[in-house]
Amino acid sequence: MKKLINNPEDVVKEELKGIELAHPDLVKVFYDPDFIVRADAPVQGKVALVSGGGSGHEPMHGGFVGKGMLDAACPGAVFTSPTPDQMLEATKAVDGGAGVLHIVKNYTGDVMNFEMAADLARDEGIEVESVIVNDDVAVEDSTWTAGRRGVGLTVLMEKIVGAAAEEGRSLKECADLARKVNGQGRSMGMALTSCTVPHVGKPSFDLPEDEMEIGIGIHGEPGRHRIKLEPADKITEMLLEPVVEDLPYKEGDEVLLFVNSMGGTPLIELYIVYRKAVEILDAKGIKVVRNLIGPYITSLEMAGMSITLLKMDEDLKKLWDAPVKTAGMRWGI
Amino acid sequence: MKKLINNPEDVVKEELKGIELAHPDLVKVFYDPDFIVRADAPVQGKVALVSGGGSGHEPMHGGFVGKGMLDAACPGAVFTSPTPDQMLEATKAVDGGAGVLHIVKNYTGDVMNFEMAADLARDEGIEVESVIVNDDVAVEDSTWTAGRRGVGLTVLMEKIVGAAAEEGRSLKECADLARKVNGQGRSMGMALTSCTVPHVGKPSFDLPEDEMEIGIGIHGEPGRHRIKLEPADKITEMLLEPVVEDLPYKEGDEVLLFVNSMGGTPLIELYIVYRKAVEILDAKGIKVVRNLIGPYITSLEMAGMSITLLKMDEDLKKLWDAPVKTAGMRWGI
Amino acid sequence: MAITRDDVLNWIKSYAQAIEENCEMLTDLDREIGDADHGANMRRGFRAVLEKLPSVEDKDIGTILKNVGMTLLSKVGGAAGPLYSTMFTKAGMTIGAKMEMDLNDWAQALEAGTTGIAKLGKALPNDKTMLDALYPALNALSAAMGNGASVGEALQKSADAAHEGMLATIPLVARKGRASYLGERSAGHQDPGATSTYLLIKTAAETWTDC
Amino acid sequence: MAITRDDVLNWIKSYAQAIEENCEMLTDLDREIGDADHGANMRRGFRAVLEKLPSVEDKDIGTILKNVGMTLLSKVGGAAGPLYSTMFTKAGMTIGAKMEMDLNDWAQALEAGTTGIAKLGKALPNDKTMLDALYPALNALSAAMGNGASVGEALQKSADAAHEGMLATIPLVARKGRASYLGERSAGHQDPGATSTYLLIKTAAETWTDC
Ligand SMILES: Nc1ncnc2c1ncn2[C@@H]1O[C@H](COP(=O)(O)OP(=O)(O)O)[C@@H](O)[C@H]1O
Ligand SMILES: Nc1ncnc2c1ncn2[C@@H]1O[C@H](COP(=O)(O)OP(=O)(O)O)[C@@H](O)[C@H]1O
Ligand SMILES: [Mg+2]
Ligand SMILES: [Mg+2]
Ligand SMILES: [Mg+2]
Ligand SMILES: [Mg+2]
Repeated sequence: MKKLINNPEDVVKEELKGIELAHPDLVKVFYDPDFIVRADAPVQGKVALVSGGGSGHEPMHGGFVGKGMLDAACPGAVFTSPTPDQMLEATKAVDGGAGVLHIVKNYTGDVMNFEMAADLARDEGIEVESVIVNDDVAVEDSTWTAGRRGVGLTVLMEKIVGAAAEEGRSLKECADLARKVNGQGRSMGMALTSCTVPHVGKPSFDLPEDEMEIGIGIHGEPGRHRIKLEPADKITEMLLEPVVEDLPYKEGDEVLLFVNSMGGTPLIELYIVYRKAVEILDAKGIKVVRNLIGPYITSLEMAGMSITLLKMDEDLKKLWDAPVKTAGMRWGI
Repeated sequence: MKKLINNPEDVVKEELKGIELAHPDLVKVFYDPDFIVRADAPVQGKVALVSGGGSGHEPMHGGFVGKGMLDAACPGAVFTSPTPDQMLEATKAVDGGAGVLHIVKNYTGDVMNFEMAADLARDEGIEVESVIVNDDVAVEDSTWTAGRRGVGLTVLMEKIVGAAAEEGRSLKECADLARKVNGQGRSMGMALTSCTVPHVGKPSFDLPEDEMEIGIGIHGEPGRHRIKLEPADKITEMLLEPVVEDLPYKEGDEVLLFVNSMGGTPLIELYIVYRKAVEILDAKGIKVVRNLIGPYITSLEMAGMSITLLKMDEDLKKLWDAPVKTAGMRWGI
Repeated sequence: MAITRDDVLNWIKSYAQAIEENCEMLTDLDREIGDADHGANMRRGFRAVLEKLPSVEDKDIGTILKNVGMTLLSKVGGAAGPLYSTMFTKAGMTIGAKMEMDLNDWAQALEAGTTGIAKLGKALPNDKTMLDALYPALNALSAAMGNGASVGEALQKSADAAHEGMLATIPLVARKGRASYLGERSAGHQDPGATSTYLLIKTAAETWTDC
Repeated sequence: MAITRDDVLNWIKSYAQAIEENCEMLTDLDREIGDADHGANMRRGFRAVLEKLPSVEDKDIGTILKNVGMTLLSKVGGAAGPLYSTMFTKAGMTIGAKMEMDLNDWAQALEAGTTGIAKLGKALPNDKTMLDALYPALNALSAAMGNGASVGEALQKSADAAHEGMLATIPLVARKGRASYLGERSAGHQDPGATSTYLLIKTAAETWTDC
């Protein structure tokens, strides 16, 4: 295992310390239980957004705490959902009297832990709403299974709903908006290499030099199927087509196109993919009106990428463009 | 070779196409010769900044074109200096009558090609000044050799001098400022893995599972020496100490601390390194007043990182904080 | 014929040790069809439990088990955290303020824990989860008790059934938890949670064999 | 006894082919002590030269060589681009508007090219660069000419000397170019630029052997 770490058990604590030292203007970091809140929390009268999940997806979620995005993030161990006590304390720390929205990626662990935390917070008199993100079209959607994973769309939801909260929208409006975003967004991902969870010390899966995984999540899980390597254009097609067909996105639609690195794939490759994705969408009459390109929701050092589409309208465009000031995403301020 | 590319020969062209499609609000892209200029170029009366170098270091330099930073970037083939005709055309395209500053990393190829371009541009009546960046303390500084490489400091110089140009400083002032930045900045890097140049198809060097390279550049060159893996804290010390000693940075100094990913090292690890670097500097009485953490000057997908220190003063702090709007670095607008 | 508080404490400690010993194996199973953390999650949780125990070991069985549950809840995370937490909490609530329990108490506790897990996780039998070890263990336990088996025998039957249930997860296609994302590819792999649950039943049988 | 324009064109084409054939080898040498692009750089340059040639092949030797130089300048990049560009441009300027040249012209052209490279790159002998193949080639050429050798013989001596010079770069510690960053670690590896330069001299000798 080749990593810039010390003791694998200390990875998350040391990362948090780094974040605390690096961004005192943006965030405050708490330990035991671990959580990160924006520097000026609680913001009175504003709906507060809390998210969280396993570590290893940086900059998500800690890097998205700040004005215009999240009020708090709860980091779990690497690839492990955080615990209800973290979420409860974070919720209490950011509640500004207008209620708290939990943004939860649809994983069994995340959902159960956040549910418990919401119950506990409500028990303490805080108004809490929860929204589940489940945008991964690689997984079949069914009431008999755990359902679809929450992946790339999470980043877009946090930005957009963060802007809405900043604008003063109510808890219900924020939750409805988040559900609308979830309804209009779809993603799919692929891996060229596996990643290595620090305390495991070996790759989560073994992938021969000439093969790739299609339909992966963000936790180093193997994907839906394994196939021979293909050129970037073909891979882009293989991810984008199921995404487009799922909603479906249609001629005339305006979309945000998000090409995300799983961590180890450099920007130069993302632009090659982005180029092809726009070409494909163009041919379908789907118009890319906003974009995001880079490593925003990662799986440690995994090489690979995901593509997310979000159908846009005037409100979503305005909220997307609104100022945001976090370590991981910043514009307008 | 596992990469999201098509034909290795087309990597740079397809990347440029992606950048063109993604950022029409920020840049215009020209082909044959290839260069990128800011969307509103030439800016009349403003000193224009032109840089360039081999591709494979993204977001540098193309991602740094825009308001408050570069006016143009010339991308060469992967890890290969661009050619004088690119630089000449870029220089002509951005000259706003106040002269053009070439920011050149100290590599034989870059220096020679930029020198030729500067000569040709002067011949066409454009005022050109060149500044060489050579901040890499891993290489011995000597008039008998090619001298030190230009690495991480390039990013900081482009930001700071870009702000000065935006502010209306003259060509001479910008060039002097750039030389001052070069005088006050030092870097050193290391690699956990090699990278693979697309048209080569195999790693630039072979590195056993338990070894790392110390003192690498940004072109997949092997470093000054190869040693056994160490914990992140120890590696941070091994890079930071020679950097501090070289200038030297002294008690009471204020610095910008830049922890850079070589591409494949994820953010979670950079924060662990950042934390230790601050600890070391703290112990020496050197105060970190600004920072930059992330993949800004990369070597394709190489895992590894570099540390750059820049001694700050009020002017540099103000210029660093000034608004910048590029694909790779953005704040204040 | 009674399982004392000390027996319960010994069981928890011996399970904690089984987790230490099988940590890598559990993580490896989770590597195959999950995210390679089940062993590490359980170990983190039970290390914390061992640290917690001294402060509650003079309490009744119910209190001890509920404290184990609370500790797991705040230390494990993931799916296993709330699920195992529920198991211990519900079991503790069922047993209540007793200083010793009989096999019947244990059977009721186990049933309450299992039902708690099923409710929280919304999983059915054959979804390839820890329930696939728990249900058989429960059934075997009550069958053995009906047949008048000794405590040791009944617990052994229950452990054997958990073992079979664990192995029976191998061919299943997962419908719950992270393994469900793999679809058909999840078949052919043993469920990590069912494996850690088997260890739980097995250590109980081993620790209490002479009660 | 003359090297005609067609001979010069054939030399350029045969060098372009040598680059194609040795591209991987040159890149591999550059992998060891540089950035793994020398073969690719030279190939990109000489592919462009081959595309350019038809438009200038009815011109004089000087014009042809200068066009090669200009093409390399805008296609190669890196250190090799300006250096090889200078070599061809200076050689072309030295030979001038001739339709054929003799060995003396060639020797002067090669000297001008070499001097141009030395000036631009500021390298000295034994810095482990292409100069370490060029200087020996030049010296051997003029020595052979002084001894009254035939064109073929003189060119062969020059190629042999370039070959020796190339091999002699192996033990050197680089002081110029990218290999210099390696310090002592650069010793033990053959310089890629000296290798491509040897091929240049060698293809001249082979192509012009009967001139
Ligand atoms: N809905 C569920 N109901 C019951 N057990 C479940 C459910 N989902 C997952 N599990 C169990 O949890 C185990 C995985 O635990 P763990 O790896 O620690 O958590 P995570 O899946 O969050 O990484 C699975 O092997 C399975 O036995
Ligand atoms: N200053 C110099 N003078 C002469 N030749 C040089 C100099 N620097 C480098 N070279 C030659 O250039 C070769 C490298 O060319 P190439 O790999 O194409 O460019 P780069 O080093 O920019 O990647 C070296 O092997 C060496 O022979
Ligand atoms: Mg997990
Ligand atoms: Mg090069
Ligand atoms: Mg798991
Ligand atoms: Mg090279």
